[in-house]
Amino acid sequence: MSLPTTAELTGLYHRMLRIRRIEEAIATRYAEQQMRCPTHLCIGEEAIAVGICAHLTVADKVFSNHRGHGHYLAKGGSLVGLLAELYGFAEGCCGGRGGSMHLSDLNAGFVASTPIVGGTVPVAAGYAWAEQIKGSGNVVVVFFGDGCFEEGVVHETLNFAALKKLPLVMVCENNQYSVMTPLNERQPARDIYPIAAAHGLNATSGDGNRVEQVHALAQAAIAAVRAGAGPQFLELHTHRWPEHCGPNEDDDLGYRPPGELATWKLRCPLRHTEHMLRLCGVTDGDLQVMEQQIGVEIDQAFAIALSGRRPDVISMTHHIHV
Amino acid sequence: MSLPTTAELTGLYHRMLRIRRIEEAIATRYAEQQMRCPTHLCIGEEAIAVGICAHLTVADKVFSNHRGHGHYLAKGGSLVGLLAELYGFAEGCCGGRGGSMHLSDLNAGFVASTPIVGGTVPVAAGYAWAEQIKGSGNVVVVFFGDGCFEEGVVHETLNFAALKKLPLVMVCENNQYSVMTPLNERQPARDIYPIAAAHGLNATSGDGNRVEQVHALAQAAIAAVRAGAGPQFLELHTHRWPEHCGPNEDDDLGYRPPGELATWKLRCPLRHTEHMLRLCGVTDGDLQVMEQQIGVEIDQAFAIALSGRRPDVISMTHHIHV
Amino acid sequence: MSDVMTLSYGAAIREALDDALARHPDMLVIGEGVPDPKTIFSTTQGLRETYGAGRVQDMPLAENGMTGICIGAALAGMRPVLVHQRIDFALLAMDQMVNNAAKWCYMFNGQQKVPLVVRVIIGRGWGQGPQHSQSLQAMFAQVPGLKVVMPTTAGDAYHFMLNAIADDNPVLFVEHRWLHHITGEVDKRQPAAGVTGAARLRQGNAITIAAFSHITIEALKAATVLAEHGIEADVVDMRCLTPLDVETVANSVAQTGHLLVADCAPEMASIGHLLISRLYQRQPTLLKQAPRLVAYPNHPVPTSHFLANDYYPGAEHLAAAILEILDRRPLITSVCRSLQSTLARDQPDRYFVGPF
Amino acid sequence: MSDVMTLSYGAAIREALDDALARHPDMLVIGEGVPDPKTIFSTTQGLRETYGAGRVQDMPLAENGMTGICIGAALAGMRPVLVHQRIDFALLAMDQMVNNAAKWCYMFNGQQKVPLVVRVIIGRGWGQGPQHSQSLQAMFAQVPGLKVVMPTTAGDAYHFMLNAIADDNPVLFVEHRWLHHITGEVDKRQPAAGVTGAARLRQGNAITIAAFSHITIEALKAATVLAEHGIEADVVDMRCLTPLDVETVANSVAQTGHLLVADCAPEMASIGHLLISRLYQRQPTLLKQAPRLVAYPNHPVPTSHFLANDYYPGAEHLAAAILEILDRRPLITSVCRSLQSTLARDQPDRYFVGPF
Ligand SMILES: Cc1ncc(C[n+]2csc(CCOP(=O)(O)OP(=O)(O)O)c2C)c(N)n1
Ligand SMILES: Cc1ncc(C[n+]2csc(CCOP(=O)(O)OP(=O)(O)O)c2C)c(N)n1
Ligand SMILES: [Mg+2]
Ligand SMILES: [Mg+2]
Repeated sequence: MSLPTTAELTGLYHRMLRIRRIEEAIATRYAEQQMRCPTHLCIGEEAIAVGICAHLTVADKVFSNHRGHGHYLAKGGSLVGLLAELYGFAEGCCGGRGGSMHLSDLNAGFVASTPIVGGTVPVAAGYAWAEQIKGSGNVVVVFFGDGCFEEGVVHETLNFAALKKLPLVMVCENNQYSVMTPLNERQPARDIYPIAAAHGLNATSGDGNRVEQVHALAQAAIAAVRAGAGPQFLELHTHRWPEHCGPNEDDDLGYRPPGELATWKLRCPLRHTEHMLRLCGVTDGDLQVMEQQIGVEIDQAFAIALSGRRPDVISMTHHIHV
Repeated sequence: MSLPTTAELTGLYHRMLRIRRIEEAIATRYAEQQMRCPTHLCIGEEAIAVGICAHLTVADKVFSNHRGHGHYLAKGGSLVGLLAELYGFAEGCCGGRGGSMHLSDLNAGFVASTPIVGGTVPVAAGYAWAEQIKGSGNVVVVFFGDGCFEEGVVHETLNFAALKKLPLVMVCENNQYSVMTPLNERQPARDIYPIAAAHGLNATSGDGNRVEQVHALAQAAIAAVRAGAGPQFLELHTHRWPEHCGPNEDDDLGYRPPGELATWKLRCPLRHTEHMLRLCGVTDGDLQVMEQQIGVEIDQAFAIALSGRRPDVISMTHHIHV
Repeated sequence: MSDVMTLSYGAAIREALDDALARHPDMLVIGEGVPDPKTIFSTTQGLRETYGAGRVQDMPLAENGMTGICIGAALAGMRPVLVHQRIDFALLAMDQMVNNAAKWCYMFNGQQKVPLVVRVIIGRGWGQGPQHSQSLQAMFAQVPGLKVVMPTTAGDAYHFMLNAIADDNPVLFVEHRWLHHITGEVDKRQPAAGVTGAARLRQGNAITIAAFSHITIEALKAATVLAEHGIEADVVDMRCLTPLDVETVANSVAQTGHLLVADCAPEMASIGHLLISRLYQRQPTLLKQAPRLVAYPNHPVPTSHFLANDYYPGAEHLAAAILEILDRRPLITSVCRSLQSTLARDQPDRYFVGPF
Repeated sequence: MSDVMTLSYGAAIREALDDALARHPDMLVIGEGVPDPKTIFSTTQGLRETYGAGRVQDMPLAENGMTGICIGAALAGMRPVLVHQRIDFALLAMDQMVNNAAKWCYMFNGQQKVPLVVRVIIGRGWGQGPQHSQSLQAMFAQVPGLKVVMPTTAGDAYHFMLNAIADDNPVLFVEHRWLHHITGEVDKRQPAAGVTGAARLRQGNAITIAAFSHITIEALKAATVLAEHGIEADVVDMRCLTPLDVETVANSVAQTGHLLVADCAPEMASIGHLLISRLYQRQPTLLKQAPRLVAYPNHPVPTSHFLANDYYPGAEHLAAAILEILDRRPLITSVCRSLQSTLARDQPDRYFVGPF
């Protein structure tokens, strides 16, 4: 595994920090009851989206699920488009029709996220199939969770992807929970990626909280796809910090064993990377500049988003068909 | 692997021969256009049903699919009930409502076959789950094909079976075809059973045309289930001789590579077993007696079935609900 | 606990599950989140504690497989109650619901039975959006062999649930999320036999309102205000989709001569058409005016609350339709004004603050 | 080849696929058996040879996944035509059809489109039985965003297929297996614009028959014999389920004053109710008598041909219903006698000898 350079690592850190601060800002402002939609934050899981998308061009495509903010932002989706979408304004990336759970920014190659679990997985494979038929050379990445892996359609997709040697990277974000249900109530004690391997995909697993590791695994996987080696599967271990859906913490509910969340917080992807960066000579000052830049960007983005326009009621009937 | 005794082998041979002759008789009489339903014969694949069911008690349960005659008969389903069902008579095992593709004989522990591919697989698992909850000690077996393995619901079932350590044996009859489509147009080049193994089932494969091998694999698998070792998966290689659906040969259609069927016919499960029996001292005379007994049974069964009663038209509206 | 109590609809379901678990040793409750701290909007609260993890279970995310598994368990003598937090997720299980559950008894000539209950919840509000707020009940109601019930009141929720669990046939139990918090009287002594068909919730001679699920609440509000103007509506809560109780509506219409059907579904997906069509075929001269169906528009629900607010018809729309049918248009403005809700229209009640 | 030809319905579909493959370089045809020797009842015959294995493909048995995959390909600019040999199998794909295909354009605010055609075939006869002969078209027709077409004639099969493929929206193309062998004129010069809504196949002033798919053939037979008795029926082939052409039926009924709706589906699953209900809401006084819906009974189709024969209404049932509506009961016996088919009722045509 090749390690990222300091410059690369700084870039990765910046993107993770940006996602973290955006999610935190959303959480803070959610209480104002202006973002009136179910919102699944990815705080604690930023390294995966960032580490993977670092290797993608704008022409490569990403698909995601209900927990899509990080994927959307890491792929370069418009921040104002995201926030306006959460507020339900016409300027939202889906005109307000989708909210947090349906995002799209075609300019950035982020095709779609949708909240029916498993729903985008075969769609991503079909998109990859078309890219293959057209010989575009583009790679398609689909992000999904450990819960999602239980859906039959994911396995149908594994078979088709292997059959056609699709230019597809399937990224399973294993955060051990499906809503509040732990893995051991849903799956037997075994890893996920060997199932993909048994289907014929090139499959491996890694620590989803170490961005340099995700970055290296993704580099290999995406290079393999570009070299025509067919579909790749990454199982990346991580943990969600906030509640499943909504802006709050929920450790008081007791569905996570005592100490579990705290342990994962110690393994914070940002803190870990910050530590590495400091070893590489990055200073407090550098990090403060970064924080500040991001803070300004976010404040501005909220300001623009909040000045959005309510969609006309009549527009509700548009686009049922093309 | 422990080999069956001569007496056991003779019994296995007898049951395979009986299924073969019944299927042939159905094929012959199908042309009379009295059995007016889609009929999927299992000629060439008899060893699997017989080798597995040899280890089951009446209290153990079997589920099957569109190609269910062999499973039904091997589990002890009523022959007259089967034939009357094919003719659409009231005495049919489902009162004529199901025809060849829906069979049931609860007295024999053959719960159901249905023709939506994959349809009975989770149902069998659910049945096994109930047996487990009730602590009955019964084993549930479900037969399905290589094509069926492509359906997502089978993989959902693998996960649940492994999670709950169900008393379930999943038997994949890999005859390399789904209707006329060969495996390589549907699945990548890899075995099927390792996927089940990756899910956490005890999985293995074997020659489905050698009844002694099926018998031995089944013995181990079913003993393991009875010992509480959880679900077992067997991928058994075999080949269908007649057309997918209907009474005829169809090698002229050219969807099988030239010589493929002929090679598989050389590996006929009956011929192979006959050879072994002869080595054990079974004589021409013994085999002729067997043939004759079976012939008489079949002729009688057809005669009884054909004297069946047309179901009353009004009965069509019955049993929509219990 | 007394036999008569005031409970929310959600609590009435919980009570029914509790009583049924006590009554039927073979009953199971299973679904994503059933035993989690949120307990399906509190409808399964405490059940795991009382009846154990063996009978009250979570499950993998595999709607079709789990439906098949519950069918198998039902065939083997269990009584599973399978829960989907949204009816949208039941689309993944259409194969097992329609090909197997609905037909098993028929296909096997009455020799086998599937005592399965599937609970599904229609989502609404707080940006549930296109994939989490569909009203698919009519899709299931057109399947021979499936029973579909959709009670509106807490009392009915209790008794219909008990009946569904005791039923040896597959029953789809449709809940509207916005009913969960509404309270009503639950009288446990009510005989089970009485819980079928439609129910007249209010008597009147001016017009019949045949309403389905949550919009029945809106119909009652409209009827109350219309009554202040001397217009007495006969409000029929349809409650069961299969069999659909055309008889009760026909009897009511015979008195009123006018019909408004109100449904919680897009117009093109409304079972109201079945009701209207069967009535028309039965007796084309009963009505003095054309019947009206008030339902949702024929497109998905957009997430933005600025739009979704106008997606759902409320009491004021029903009242306006009634005043049009009765040719009392001048009243529309004042009646609708008094019916307008001050509550944000994407929140079911004043205590609701998201995110669900 | 000439622009006007006589083709069977199945051959017309093949011809349309052929012409469309030539016209649209991004079109794909995919389905179980598409390139096998039986070529989906000959409807895909020769296509692989002409257009190559890349564009005419078989597929794994994975209806939901393959639907999602075709949606993805469509989003990326392909035009997939996905084929299911039975509409029953499409139940496995309900999730992708309803949650994704139907809503994608709407959910993403018109920024993306899904030019997907899904062909499904309604099975009948020769013991297809409960799981292979369902009539589920109304289930799909109630989904906003899905277009559902169900042409009856060979000419329409050709043009509707071309239109469906050219359409940038998802279209469900419903074929009835018993139409495949029926021949008709295919005129390729017909303008594409004309191929929408319902079509009047026969003019008459005594009664309107609004018929769906294969039962339109039976309606025409009934109309022919009734004409011998001076009863001229106006036969409307409904052809499209969404949008449903109520206008054409209303115009016809305005002339005839009587309505028989005939559908290939169980009564409780018939889109005929939508038609009748919308007509009633629109104009309650058009009809002189109650309308009638002739459809299948509300249970699965049993396999036994002794039973299935009586499951399906034919021309004689339609004629009898018409004579009842028109109060000409004395004619029923003789009309029905002349309509009775000598063909076994589980065989679509005389050349059919099973097993499909
Ligand atoms: C088909 C379907 N079933 C259930 C749900 C409800 N649901 C939404 S998110 C979720 C958990 C998914 O878990 P996972 O895939 O691990 O993703 P995570 O939330 O952990 O990131 C569930 C069950 C759904 N949206 N779709
Ligand atoms: C869900 C579904 N899709 C398609 C079919 C049509 N079909 C019937 S049998 C069959 C082939 C199944 O192949 P396999 O599982 O290998 O069993 P085999 O016939 O080879 O024994 C197909 C595709 C079906 N019955 N159900
Ligand atoms: Mg998870
Ligand atoms: Mg096979």
